[in-house]
Amino acid sequence: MRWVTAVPGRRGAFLLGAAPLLVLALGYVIASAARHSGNAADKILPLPSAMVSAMAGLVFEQDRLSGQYLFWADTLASLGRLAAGLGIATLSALLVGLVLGALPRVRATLGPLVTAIAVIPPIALLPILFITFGLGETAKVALIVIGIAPFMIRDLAGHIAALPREQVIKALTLGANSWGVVLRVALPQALPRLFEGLRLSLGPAWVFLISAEAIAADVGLGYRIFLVRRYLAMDVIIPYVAWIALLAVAMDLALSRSSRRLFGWAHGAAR
Amino acid sequence: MRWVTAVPGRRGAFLLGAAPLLVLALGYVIASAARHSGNAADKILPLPSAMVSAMAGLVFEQDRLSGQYLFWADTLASLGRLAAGLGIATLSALLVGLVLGALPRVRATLGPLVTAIAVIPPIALLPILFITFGLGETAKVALIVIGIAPFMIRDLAGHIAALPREQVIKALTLGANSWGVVLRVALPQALPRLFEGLRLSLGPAWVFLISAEAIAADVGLGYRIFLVRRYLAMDVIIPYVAWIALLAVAMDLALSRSSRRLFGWAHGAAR
Amino acid sequence: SGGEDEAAAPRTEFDIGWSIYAGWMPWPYAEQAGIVKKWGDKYGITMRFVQVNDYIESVNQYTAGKLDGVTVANMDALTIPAAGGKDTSAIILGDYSNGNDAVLLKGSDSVAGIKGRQVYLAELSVSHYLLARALEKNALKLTDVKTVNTSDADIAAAFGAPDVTAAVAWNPQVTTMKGVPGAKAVFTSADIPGEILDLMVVDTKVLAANPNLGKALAGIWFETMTLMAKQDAEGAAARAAMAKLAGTDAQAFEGQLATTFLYTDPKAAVAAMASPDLVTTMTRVRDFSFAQGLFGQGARSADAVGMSFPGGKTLGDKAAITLRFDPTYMQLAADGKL
Amino acid sequence: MAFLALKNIWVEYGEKVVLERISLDIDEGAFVSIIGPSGAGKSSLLRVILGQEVPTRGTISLEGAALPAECGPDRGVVFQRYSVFPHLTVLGNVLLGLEFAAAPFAARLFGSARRAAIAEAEAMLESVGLADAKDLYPAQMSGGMQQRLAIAQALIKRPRILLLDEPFGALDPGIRADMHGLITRLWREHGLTIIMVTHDIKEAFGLGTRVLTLDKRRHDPHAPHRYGAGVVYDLALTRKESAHALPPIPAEAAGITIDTIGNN
Amino acid sequence: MAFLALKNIWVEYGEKVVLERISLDIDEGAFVSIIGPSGAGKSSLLRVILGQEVPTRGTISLEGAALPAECGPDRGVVFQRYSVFPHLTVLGNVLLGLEFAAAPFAARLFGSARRAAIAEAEAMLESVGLADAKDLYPAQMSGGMQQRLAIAQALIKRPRILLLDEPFGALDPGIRADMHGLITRLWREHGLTIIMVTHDIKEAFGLGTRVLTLDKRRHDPHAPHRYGAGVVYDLALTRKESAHALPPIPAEAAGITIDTIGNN
Ligand SMILES: Nc1ncnc2c1ncn2[C@@H]1O[C@H](COP(=O)(O)OP(=O)(O)OP(=O)(O)O)[C@@H](O)[C@H]1O
Ligand SMILES: Nc1ncnc2c1ncn2[C@@H]1O[C@H](COP(=O)(O)OP(=O)(O)OP(=O)(O)O)[C@@H](O)[C@H]1O
Ligand SMILES: [Mg+2]
Ligand SMILES: [Mg+2]
Repeated sequence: MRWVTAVPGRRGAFLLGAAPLLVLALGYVIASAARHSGNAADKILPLPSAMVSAMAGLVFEQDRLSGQYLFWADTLASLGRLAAGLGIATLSALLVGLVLGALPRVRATLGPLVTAIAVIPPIALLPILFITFGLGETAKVALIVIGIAPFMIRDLAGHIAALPREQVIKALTLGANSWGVVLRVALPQALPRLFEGLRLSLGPAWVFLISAEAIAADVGLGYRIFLVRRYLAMDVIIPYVAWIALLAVAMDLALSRSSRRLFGWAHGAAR
Repeated sequence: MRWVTAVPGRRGAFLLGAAPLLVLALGYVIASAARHSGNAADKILPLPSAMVSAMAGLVFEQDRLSGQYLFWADTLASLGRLAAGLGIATLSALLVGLVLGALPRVRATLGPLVTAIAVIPPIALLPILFITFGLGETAKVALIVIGIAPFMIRDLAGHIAALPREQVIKALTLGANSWGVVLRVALPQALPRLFEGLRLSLGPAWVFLISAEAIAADVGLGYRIFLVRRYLAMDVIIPYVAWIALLAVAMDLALSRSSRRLFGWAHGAAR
Repeated sequence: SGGEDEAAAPRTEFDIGWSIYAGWMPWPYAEQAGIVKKWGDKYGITMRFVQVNDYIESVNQYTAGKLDGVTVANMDALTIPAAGGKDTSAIILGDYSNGNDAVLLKGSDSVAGIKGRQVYLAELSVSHYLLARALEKNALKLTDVKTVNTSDADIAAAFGAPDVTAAVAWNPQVTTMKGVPGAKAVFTSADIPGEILDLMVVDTKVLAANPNLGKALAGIWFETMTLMAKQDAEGAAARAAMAKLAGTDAQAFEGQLATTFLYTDPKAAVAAMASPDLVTTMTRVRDFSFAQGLFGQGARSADAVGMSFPGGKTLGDKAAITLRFDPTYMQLAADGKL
Repeated sequence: MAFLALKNIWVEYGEKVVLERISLDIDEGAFVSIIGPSGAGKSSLLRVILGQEVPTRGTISLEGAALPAECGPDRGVVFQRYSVFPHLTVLGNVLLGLEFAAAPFAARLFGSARRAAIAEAEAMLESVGLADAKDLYPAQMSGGMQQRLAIAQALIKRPRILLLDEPFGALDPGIRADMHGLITRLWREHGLTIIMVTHDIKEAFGLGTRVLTLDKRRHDPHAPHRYGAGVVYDLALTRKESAHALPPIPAEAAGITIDTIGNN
Repeated sequence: MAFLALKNIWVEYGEKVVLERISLDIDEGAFVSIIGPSGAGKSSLLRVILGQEVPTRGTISLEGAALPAECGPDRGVVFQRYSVFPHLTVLGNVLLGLEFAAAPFAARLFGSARRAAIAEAEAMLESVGLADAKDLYPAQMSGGMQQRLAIAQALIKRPRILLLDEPFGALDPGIRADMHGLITRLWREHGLTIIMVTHDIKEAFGLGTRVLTLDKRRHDPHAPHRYGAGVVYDLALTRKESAHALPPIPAEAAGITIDTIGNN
């Protein structure tokens, strides 16, 4: 079969996809061993054994002071913030992106504003952000929302604006008013793209979550990473990062599966 | 005219788009004046006059130590890094995204890896980046590339993979091999999307640039912002952020104009 | 965002910011161990200790009025809130850095070797001050080196990179950085004892309206000091808990404490604050800060910011005193009147 | 006063003149067939009447009042590249028009109103031969099935003016004859005004009460874009009693278009 | 041994059986017309022969060897929803096939090779009546013009097997007759094997050397998806001397499809 048409089966795809990840892991182990043969106390690329022992305490042992399993407490806290941030961002992307995409006048009015907000690096305005939202959970969620919502809005608006003009015309001849077009034509076709935009935003969302937790927090995956960074404790940081990657890839997969299930029409059936 | 079909003219669009930005500026001035009537020495929301005088020194006066006009030196340094980062990211997005999108087998192999890289927050792995790229210009450019390239790759690959299958079939019947399909069918249709992806990446690119300059730098817009943050000099930070926004919006506009000019066919002619 | 009226009014709830540093770990420990609650109950107030990972951000938030008090070094108290017009009272002198801050070089064991190098440090912070003092003491000038601004959270990792050969930092990072092959601390705060002070500062207006806050903080601090100074199992347990809060182990934390001169005795702390040495130190600090432009664009001289010291001494603009070294509450502790 | 009146309509795309000096009066209840060579501007004319495009020059009026340049339920359409909503099933596509009409705010029907609408939609699907396919999405249907769906979608609204752009192009003769019957019946029963573009001359004469031929009146081989098409023949036919009994094609009419081969 | 042999082909989409038990032997140089009701599976059959889809069951062989389930330049196609490359001009679309053939690596031609290819492409555009439109992009063309472009694109390659799915559906009678002439000429000159789906019975009999009718052999009204379509009529015609002189349509053939109205 040709390269452009050969689609590997389920098992083949799994094996192919796993290969580079395994190669990467192997490469790490070799690099780490090499560094350790030079300097046995190297902290930058810890050996897998060191990571296991460092993580064991966080995963399986209750913290004496707080009585929590730190790793799980961190995970829960971060996931909670992430869910809130992604939820709000998605909702606002849907609302704003939809009208922006479907109504040219609104696009003309708010488009430049959204672009400006999208390109302003929120981390440059952290002081204002924390002053506005306080040092609590709100600020962390707000940073995620401000970080990813403008992107999601623009992506969705672009998709809606690119829908064939014939569809709008057709809906109008079927008796729709502008609201009807938004509700029954633009909205349903926006949803699969929203899932796509959400998938693309997962990476930035984690970046902003980690940044927010680095500034002010007392629990969370990002907090722990920044806490132990002072000691260059890569034996904790690398497993934490791998865990983040695993969580994110799982979310990505879940999103892509749900989209296929919910919006089969958008994923070109067997044809 | 109906909301879904009424397209404002050029001048109308300009006026509509400027309105919310002006409202925002006005809102700021009012909030600032209110804070200053309470505390004349307020640093959080400086008055426009304070910003002007703070910036005058940076823009028009040579720095005593370095003999540079700091504002312009910062701008040049940052734009240089940004250009390098965006350039490399765009190129790699084109190369990798193209084969990923066009060749299902490659997609199966590298897709999971790219997803994993896309969701790993690079700022969590700074120590490894430091030993790989040092702390000089390379590291800053690398952070931008690592930050945005995976997103651009995924976006482009998704777009290419969604091209009608009939086009690939048609090209094959016209005698193309897989390489020909990539070169003559996928590539030209990838370019407008690449411009789109680049536009969407401008925001994240600035975020990573600012982060990189916050980590270790001696010149640059992000450097200055993080330096003066130490004494909450919002009278410098706010103009700097506004300047960043202006530069980014100008880039966005330039990209969208060039795309329309270069790829007229992709922007639906008058129909 | 406590406006002026709110700041001046009596209240019962207060937010105090802290960040990770050897000399400040007693505060979160006291909260965890119930000492904060105990003193709060005694004076009928509630104090929340808010951790801010990023030190500068904690001071910014205090300046912006989001926090009523914050842990801060003397120089930053002067250049951030005080220079920003926020009337601030330093009510607890916790310690001075006695080796916690250091200039580190790779492949050289004297300050002279720093000449011409790129020095990575958090610019305009106490590290910058330490560097200036180290150069001064070795007949060098700031222009003999090139400084590269590096965030305090990243500096340990940055020093691991081969192309970084000179850095200035504070603990706990310094301990980590000394472990880098070939690295040596060529100058530390132990060479300039008493110049880098770690304080608890609060908003003067809030304090005036709520003197109980000052009393409670002094009570908490010295009770915790007494506990952690004990050379028995109880003291060791307290120190181990602080180590854990700082994200490190007991042994490393003890090492950091060894380079921290803690004022465990309130009388000694009061004496240090009243000593003329403090005026000398602060004069040096403000001259350095002014020379670096830390008082902002508007400042015309080093006198732009006013400071007051125990016994009515002042420095700078008497009409605009915004940093007050106020030993009242430490004195109450010394007198056992809390 | 004519029902629908076009006055001196010009359509240009940039330099290129597509239609020039089109003036037409169309009576209420007319069935106008439009024929003409490929690329003459038939679809462009329909788009202008539909309100999708604004003519470069000229005015259109409906019952004496200027026709608003926007689409509404008074004008229904079947596009040449029959497009239906990809996110709705066959039934959903046909229901949509009923839902917009009955529920301007929710754009959805519930309970008995919904059941009634479904019954109506299913009857319509039955008559276009898609009863068995009502749960399919457009991507799962053949070309002809999608075209029939587009017809059903437009017909269920019974618009006053119905614009059809080669509506039966992808249908086999059997189903096509069925469609002819359906459209003639609705046209009669509801007094619709229909404007239909077709390439089938038999169909044009069989269904229409009037046949228009669009073509270039002048042609400059060195500047083919300088002249647009106009109405070159305008034939009124006597109203037929039965649309099924097709009359023989007038020889000259068939000739008209054959003359214009390669004229574009 | 037949040139192209289909053995017991089945095509199913999930539960739905579309084609069942299709066995066919097609001779080299044949011109096979396929007719049948909308939705019968004509396009599906073409897709299977093209190699775009793999049949659920059955095998296809070309000159005795199993036909690889992948598309190549031996088989050309004009899709029902005529699609051309939106990013290429008319000329670029037609040139593409020549460029792929002559420059496997660069997929572009330069210098005199390019000039020769352009001349060839322009001649082909001339014969489909698009000479004036060679610099337009597909989005700027009418439906019929796009269809002619798709035909030109496929014909310039002169593939051994040419699959046409309602290739003339959007063309007016004049241009359509021109196209008939063009395709017949190329078929004769290059000995192509052509399989064409059409709804125009006159066209099917006029052009083809063999006419196939696809339809369901059995129909269960309660489970319409259980039975697929098969070849119900397979008529070999005597080779005609001139494709332009169309023979009268056999009455029974016209009847075949009319019988199947609403059969889907
Ligand atoms: N992805 C799919 N899922 C389910 N059914 C499908 C799918 N694709 C095609 N079909 C069905 O296959 C049948 C045959 O479709 P095909 O396009 O081959 O018909 P056709 O004979 O070409 O019809 P037409 O003359 O209308 O073009 C149709 O009934 C259609 O509903
Ligand atoms: N955006 C555009 N730019 C330039 N020319 C255009 C554009 N849109 C349409 N045209 C031209 O307008 C002319 C008329 O197009 P139209 O679609 O109305 O033709 P038609 O009569 O419907 O033809 P067909 O029978 O092939 O559908 C064509 O020659 C086409 O090239
Ligand atoms: Mg048309
Ligand atoms: Mg078909």
